[in-house]
Amino acid sequence: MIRLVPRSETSMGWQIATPVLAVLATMVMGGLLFAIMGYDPVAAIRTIFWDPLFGPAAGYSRPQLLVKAAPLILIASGLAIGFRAGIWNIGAEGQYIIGGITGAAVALAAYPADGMWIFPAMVLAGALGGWAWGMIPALLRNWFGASEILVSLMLVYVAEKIAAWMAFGPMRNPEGFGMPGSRNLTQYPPAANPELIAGTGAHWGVVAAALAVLATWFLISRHIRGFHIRTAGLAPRAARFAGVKPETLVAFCLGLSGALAGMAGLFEASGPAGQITDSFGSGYGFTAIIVAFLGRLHPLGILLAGLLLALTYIGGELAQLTLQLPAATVQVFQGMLLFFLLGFDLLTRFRVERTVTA
Amino acid sequence: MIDPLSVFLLLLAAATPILFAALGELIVERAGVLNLGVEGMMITGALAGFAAAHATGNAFIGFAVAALAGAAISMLFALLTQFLLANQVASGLALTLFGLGLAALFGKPLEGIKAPPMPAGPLKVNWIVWLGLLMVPLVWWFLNRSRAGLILRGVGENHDAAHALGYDVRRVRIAAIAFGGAMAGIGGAFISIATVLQWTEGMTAGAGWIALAIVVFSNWTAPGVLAGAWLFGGVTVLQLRLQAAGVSVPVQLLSMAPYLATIIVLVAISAMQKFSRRAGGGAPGSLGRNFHALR
Amino acid sequence: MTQPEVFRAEGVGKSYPGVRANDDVSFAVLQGEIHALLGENGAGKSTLVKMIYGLVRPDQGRMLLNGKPHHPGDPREARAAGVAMVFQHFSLFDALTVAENIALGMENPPPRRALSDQIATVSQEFGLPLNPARRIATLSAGERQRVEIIRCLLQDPKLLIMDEPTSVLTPQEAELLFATLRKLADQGTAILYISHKLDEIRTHCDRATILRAGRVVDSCDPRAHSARELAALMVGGEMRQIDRSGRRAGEVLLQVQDLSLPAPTAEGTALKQISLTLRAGEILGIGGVAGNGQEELLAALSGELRSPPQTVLLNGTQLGAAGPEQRRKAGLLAAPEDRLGHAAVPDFSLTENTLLTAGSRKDLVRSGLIDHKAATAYARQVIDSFDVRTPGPGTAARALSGGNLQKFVIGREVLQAPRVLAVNQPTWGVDAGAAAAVRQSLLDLARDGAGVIVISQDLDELLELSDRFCALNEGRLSEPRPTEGLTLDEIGLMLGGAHGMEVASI
Amino acid sequence: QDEPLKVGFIYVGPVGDGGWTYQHDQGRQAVEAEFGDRVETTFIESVPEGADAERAITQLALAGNKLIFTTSFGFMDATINVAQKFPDVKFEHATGYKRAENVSTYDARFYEGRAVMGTIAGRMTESNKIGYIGSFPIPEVIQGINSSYIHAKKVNPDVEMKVVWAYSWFDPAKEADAASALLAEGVDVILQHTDSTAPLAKAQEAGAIGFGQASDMSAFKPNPRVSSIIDNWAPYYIERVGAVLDGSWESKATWAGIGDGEVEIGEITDAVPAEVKAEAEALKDKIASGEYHPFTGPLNKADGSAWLAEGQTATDEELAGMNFFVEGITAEIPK
Ligand SMILES: Nc1ncnc2c1ncn2[C@@H]1O[C@H](COP(=O)(O)OP(=O)(O)OP(=O)(O)O)[C@@H](O)[C@H]1O
Ligand SMILES: Nc1ncnc2c1ncn2[C@@H]1O[C@H](COP(=O)(O)OP(=O)(O)OP(=O)(O)O)[C@@H](O)[C@H]1O
Ligand SMILES: [Mg+2]
Ligand SMILES: [Mg+2]
Repeated sequence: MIRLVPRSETSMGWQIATPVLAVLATMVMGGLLFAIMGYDPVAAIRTIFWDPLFGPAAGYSRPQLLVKAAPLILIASGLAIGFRAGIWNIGAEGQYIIGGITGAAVALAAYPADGMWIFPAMVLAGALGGWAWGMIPALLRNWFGASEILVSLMLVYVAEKIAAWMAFGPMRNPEGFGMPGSRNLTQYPPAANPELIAGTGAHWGVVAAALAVLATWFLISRHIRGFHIRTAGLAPRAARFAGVKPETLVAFCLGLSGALAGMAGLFEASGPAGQITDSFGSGYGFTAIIVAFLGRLHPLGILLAGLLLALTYIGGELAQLTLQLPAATVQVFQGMLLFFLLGFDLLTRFRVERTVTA
Repeated sequence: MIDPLSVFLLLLAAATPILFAALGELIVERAGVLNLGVEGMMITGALAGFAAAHATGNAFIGFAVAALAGAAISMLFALLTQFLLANQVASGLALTLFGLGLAALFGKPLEGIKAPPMPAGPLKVNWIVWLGLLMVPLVWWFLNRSRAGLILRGVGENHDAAHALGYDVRRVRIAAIAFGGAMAGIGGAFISIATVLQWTEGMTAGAGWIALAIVVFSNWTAPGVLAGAWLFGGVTVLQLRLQAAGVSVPVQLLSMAPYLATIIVLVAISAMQKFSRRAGGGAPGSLGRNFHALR
Repeated sequence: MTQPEVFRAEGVGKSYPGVRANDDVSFAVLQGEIHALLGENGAGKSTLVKMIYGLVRPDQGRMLLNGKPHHPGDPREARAAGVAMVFQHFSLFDALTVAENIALGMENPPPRRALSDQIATVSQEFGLPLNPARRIATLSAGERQRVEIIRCLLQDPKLLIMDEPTSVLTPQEAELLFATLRKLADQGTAILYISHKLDEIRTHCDRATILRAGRVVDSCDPRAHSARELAALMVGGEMRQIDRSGRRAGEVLLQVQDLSLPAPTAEGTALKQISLTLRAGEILGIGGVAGNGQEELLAALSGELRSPPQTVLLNGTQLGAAGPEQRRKAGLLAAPEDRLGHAAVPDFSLTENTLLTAGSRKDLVRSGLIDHKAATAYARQVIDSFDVRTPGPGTAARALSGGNLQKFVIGREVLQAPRVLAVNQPTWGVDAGAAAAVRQSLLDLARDGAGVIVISQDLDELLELSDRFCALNEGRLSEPRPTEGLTLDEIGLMLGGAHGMEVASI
Repeated sequence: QDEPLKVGFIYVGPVGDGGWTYQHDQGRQAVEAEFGDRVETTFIESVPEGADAERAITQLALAGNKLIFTTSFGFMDATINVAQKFPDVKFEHATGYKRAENVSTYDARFYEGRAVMGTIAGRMTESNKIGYIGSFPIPEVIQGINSSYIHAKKVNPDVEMKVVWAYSWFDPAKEADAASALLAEGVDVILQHTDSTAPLAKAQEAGAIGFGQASDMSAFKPNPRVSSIIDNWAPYYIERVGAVLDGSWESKATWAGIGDGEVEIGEITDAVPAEVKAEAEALKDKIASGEYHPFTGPLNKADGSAWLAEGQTATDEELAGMNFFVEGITAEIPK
C-alpha cells in the first residue's frame, strides 16, 4: 500500500524538481507517441525543446518566445490574483479582445495624426476597455449575485461577435477593398508597438509582462491588499472579519485582471497581430488560465510556465515544419505535458509513504 | 410568420448535444467535481462514435461506443484529480486540449466519410433527441429520489461528512466523472452522427463550454439544465430563423443573442434568489475541492 | 457489576506521523452504562472512537464487540455491527433536508414517507421534535445535534458514541440530551461519552476512563470525584484557580443604541432594537440558545455587519457605519466563535494570522506594506504569553489543536490592549486547562480597565466571568441583571424557557 | 544535380477540414506529383491569423523555402512583412490585394461556379425558395450570392432567395442550425459558402438538395449533393512552381475561373433532370470560353439604383469591392 501524507509546509526542493520531472516524463511518453506515429522521437523532442532555444534558427525563435509568452504572462498574472481570492474570471479572452478593440479605436480615431500621446493613450484605452469588460461580471456578481464564471465566459463570445462587427463594420479599413479587418497599426508609426531593441522580440508588451510579474509579486507577498486577497480565497469569513469587503475585492480582482488582459490585447493589436480582425481573439485568454495554474498562481511560476508553454508552441511549429508532425500531435503532446505537470505537483504537497498494513 | 412548432422541433435538435453534456456535467458537479474538460470529452465521443457507427454501419452502436470513449478519456481527469489530487480547473482545461488533439490525430483516416443513416424516431425526431429528453427526468429522479443520488449529493455537499459516514468519496466521484464523460461523449457523437453526418476536426466548436455554462445557469438542477439548453438552443435557432425569414434585425446583435440571453436570465434568477431570500439550490458545497482522507 | 460487556479494547494503538495518538489502550464499556472518556485536547479520545467506528484503523491491539472481534473496515461495517456515533464536528449536509441527512447515516433506510414518519415518531418519543423536511442550513446548533442523535437512534445501536456533543448545547438542551441517554442506557444501550464539561460528567456518567497523551492513565467513578480532581487526573497536575479580584466599573466605554439589523443570510437571525451599555473594567455576559442572534450581534460589534452610525458608540465616537479595521483602530476588538475559517485562516501560519486583526494596532502594516518581522515577533509574543503549544509562529493554524488555537486567537486580541473586546464562545470545545487560561485572560483584561462582552452558551462560564448578565432571544436582548445572586433558574427564565428544547419550533 | 526547390504552404485550418485547406493541400500534393524530386514541399497547418502567422511564415523562409503560399486572406499583412525581410523568397498570397516585388496574389472566380449552381437551383426548386448560407459579408461571398440569384432568377422568375449568415467559415453545428432554419422557411435548395457538410446532411433529412462547397463532398452523392463547386488550386500551383524553377516568376495578380480550371464544377448527378444538366453545362462552357460573363447587364442594385446597362459587364474592380445585393434579393447585408 502507498499512502500520501500531507507536508506541513510545501517542499521547496520538490517545487523545483517536479517541473523538471514532468518535462522528462513528457519527453519519454511523447517520444513514445511520436515513435508510434512513425516519427523519429529524438528528433521530435529535440525540435520541440531544444531547437527553439539553441537550434539553427534560434536567433529568430528565441525572441519569438518572448513575443508569445508576453501576453500569456501578462494575462495570467492578473488571473492568478483573482484565482487566489476565489474569484473565477475565465473570460480573460473577452477582456483581451475588447482591450484590443478599444486601444485600436484610439489609434484609428487619431489616424493619420502624429503625436507622442497616441501610443500611451492607446495603452490606457486598452486597459480601460479590458477593465470595463471585466467589471461587467464583477458588478453583476455584486449587485445580483450572478456567477462571474458564467458571465465572464459568455462575454467572451459577445466580445468575439463585437470583434467581427468591428472588423466588418466601423473599423473596416476603408482602403481594404471591403475585406474585413482594420488598418494595420504597425504601418502607422505613432500607434505601432514595435520591437524595442532589434532582435530581442521585446516590445512594450514584454516590458509590461515583466512589470506585471514584479507588481503582482509585490502585491501578493508584501502588500496588505494581497494578503487580504489570499485570505478571501482561503477563508472568506475570515477576510470579512479582517475588514475586507467582498464586493470591493470582486471588483478589484476582476477589474485588475481585465485591465491586464485588455493591455495584452492592445499590445497584440498594435504589434504582433497588427490589426483588429474578426478572428482577433487567439485563445491567449484561455491558455493563460493554464499558465496561471501551472505557475501555481505564483508570479515567478507564471513567468516560467508562460515561457514553457511558449516554447512548446514554437517548438511545435518547428516540428510541423521540419518533421511534418501534424499540428494535432503537438497538441496531444502539450496536453501530456500539462497532465504530467499537474500530476507530479502532488509531490510538492504530499510525501509518498509506503505503509505496511496487515 | 414563423410558426412556433417548427422552431420548437429545430430547437430540440439544436439543444441535444449541450443537453447531454450538461446533464452529465450536472452529475459531476453535484458530486463536488468541476470538470472543465467537457469539450475534450465531447470531441472524443464525436470521433469514437462516428468511427464505430461507420465501422458497424449502425448509428446506435456508434452512440454506445461514444459513451464508452467519453467515459474512458474522463478517467484521465479522474486519475489526476482523484488520485493525484491535481487542481481541477487546470486538469479540466488540459483534458480539453488533450482530447481535441487526440481526436484530430486519430480522426485523419475518417475524413470525408459519411455517417450511416439513422432511422428517425417518432415525429420524425431523432431517437437520441428523445433519449436526451428522457434523461432529464431520469437524472432528476436519480438525484432527488434514489439512494445512490442521495449519496452522490452528500459527497458533493460535504465530502468530509460523507467520508465520516463511511462513503467512499473517491469511488462516488470517479463514477460521476465517468458518467459525465459518457454523456459528453453521446452529446459529441450527436454532432458527428446525427447533425453533420461526417467527422471533421474541431467539430464540437465550443459546445462543451456552453454546456458548462448551462450547468451554472441551471442552478444545478436537471429541469434547469433542460431550460438552459432550450433557451440557448432556442435563441440560436430563432436568430437564424429570423435571418432566414428576412426580418431585418442587425445580424451581429442577433448572433450575440444566445449569450446575452443566457447572461440576462442568469442575472434574473440570481437576483430573484438574492432578494427573495429563498434558500435552496446553489453550488454544491464541496465543488471543485479535492478530497484526501487519512486513515 | 452484573451487566455484560458490550465493547472491549485490548492494547489498541495508533500512530500518526510524529504522534502516538493512542498507545496500548485497554478498557471496556458495559451494557446500560454511560461511560465517559476524559482527556485534554489531543489526548487521543477522538482517535480512539474513530477506530471503533471504522474511520481509522488501529496499528495494534484488538477490539471486541459483544464478545466478537470488531475490526470494521469502514463506518458502514461498524454501523452494521451496531455502533453509532455522533461526531465532534457536525457531519451533516447543509443543503440537504433532515430526512436526507438521516437516510445517509443509515444502512437501509426505509422509503421516504416511512422514514419521515419514523423520524417524527422517534423524535417525539425522546422529546426531540424535528421536522424531517427542513434543510440543515436553517437549523440551530441544538437542532442539528438532534439530527445527529436521531440518526443514531433510528439504528437501534448497541454502542452509541458521542464525541463532545454538548459543547454547542445550552444547559436545557444538555439536560434533555442526558435524559435521552439515560433512557437509552436503561434500554440496554452502552454509551461512550466524550466531553470537556466535567460537571456534567460528574452528574450523569457511571464510569470514566481517563486518557493522557494517548494512554489510559486511570479509570474511576466520576461521581466520587470533584471536577478539580478529575481535571488534575487529566492534566497530571494541579489546575489553576480562576482569579476574579481587582475589578471596578469605571466610565461608560461602549454604547449600543436601538440597533436593528435584518438577517444577513436566509439562515440568519435579525437583530431587534438591541441596546446595551458597557463600562470600563466590566464584563457583560450574554447568554442564550445558539442561533438567536449571537453571531449577528458579534458581527455588528466587530464591524462585519454595519448599522447606522449612532447605533454603536465607543467613548462617544459613532462607529456604527465603520468597518472592522476602523473599529479596531478606535479600540473595539472582537473574536468570533468559529476559530477555523473565521477568527483564523486554517492554511495561514500563525504569523500571517496576526495580520488578520493586529495590522494597525501593532504596527505590523504601514501604509499598506507588511512588516513580516514585526508580525513574527508579535505571533511569538502571543505564543509565549498565552502558552500556545506549537512548534513556532510558522506553523499553520490548522495544525494546532482547538484549545491552543483558541488561546492564540484570544491572545492576539488581548495583547492589542483593546478598549472593548467582544468574544463569542471563547472556550467552545476547549479542554479544562485551556479554558481556564482563556477565561483568566479575559478577567485580567477587564481588571486592567477594558470592557469585555462575553457571548456564550455555557452558563457556568458566564456566571464565573460576568458582572452583569443578559439574554439574547430571537434577536432581542433582555435587560441586564447583576450576576451576583442570580440563580440558574432565574437565568433559565431569562433565556425564555419557551425557547429551550421542549417546545422547539418546527 | 540541383538542390530541390523548397516550397512552403501556410494553412489557416487543418488539412482535414474537408474544405478550404483540404483543397489547398490537394494543390500541394499535385505539385509534388508533378515535379517529383525537383521540389520539396512543407506545410504548417492550423495557423491562426495574426501574430502566429508572421512567425510561421518566417520559419518557412528561414528553413530555406524559396516559394511560399500563404493561403488565407488574413495572412496578407504577415506575408507582406515577411516578404520585405526575405527579398529572394517568392510569396504567393491567396485572396488578398497587397502585392510587392516578390509577392503575388491569386484568387478564384467562384462566382462563375455559383452561376451554374444558381441555374440548377432555379430549375430544381419546387417551392421557389432558395436558401443561401453565407459565411461572412465580404465581397467574395456577396458575389456568390448575387451570381446564384441572378442565374436562378433567369431560369425561374418566381424564385426567392433567403440568406443566413453563419459568421464562420467552418462550424458544423451552426451550419446545421442555419440549414434547418432555412428549410423551416420552406426552402428546398440550399447553397452554401461555408465549408462543412452539415447543411447537406440537413438537406438530406428534409428531402431538399444542396451543393458541395470548396471540395466535392462526394459522400453525399447523388442526393442531396447534386453538384459541387470545387476549388482547384493545382493548375495554378503547378504553373507558379514551374515559373520559379525556370526563373520566369514575376509578381502578378491572378484571378482565374472556370476557364483556367481553377473553379471546377463537380459531377452533376442523375438527381438532376437531363435537360437541366445540359442547360447548366452549356452555361459552364459559355463562361469557360469567355463568351458569357455572369454579371452582365441589365442589372440594378437592391436599392433600385441602376448598376449595369444592357450588355455591360462588371469590371474586376467593381467585383472586388462588391458590397451590395442585386435587385430582387430582399435580405440585407449586415454592416
Ligand atoms: N489525521 C491525523 N493526522 C495526524 N495526526 C493526527 C490526526 N488526527 C489526530 N492526530 C493527532 O493525534 C493526537 C490525538 O488526537 P485526537 O483527535 O484523538 O485528540 P482528542 O483527544 O480527540 O482531542 P480533542 O479534545 O481536541 O478533540 C493528537 O496529537 C493529534 O494531533
Ligand atoms: N489531517 C490532519 N493532519 C494533521 N493533524 C491533524 C489532522 N486532522 C486533525 N489533526 C490534529 O488532530 C487534533 C485533534 O483533531 P480534531 O479533529 O479532534 O481537532 P479539533 O477538534 O479541532 O481540536 P479540539 O478538540 O481541540 O477543538 C488537532 O491537533 C489537529 O491538529
Ligand atoms: Mg477530539
Ligand atoms: Mg475538540
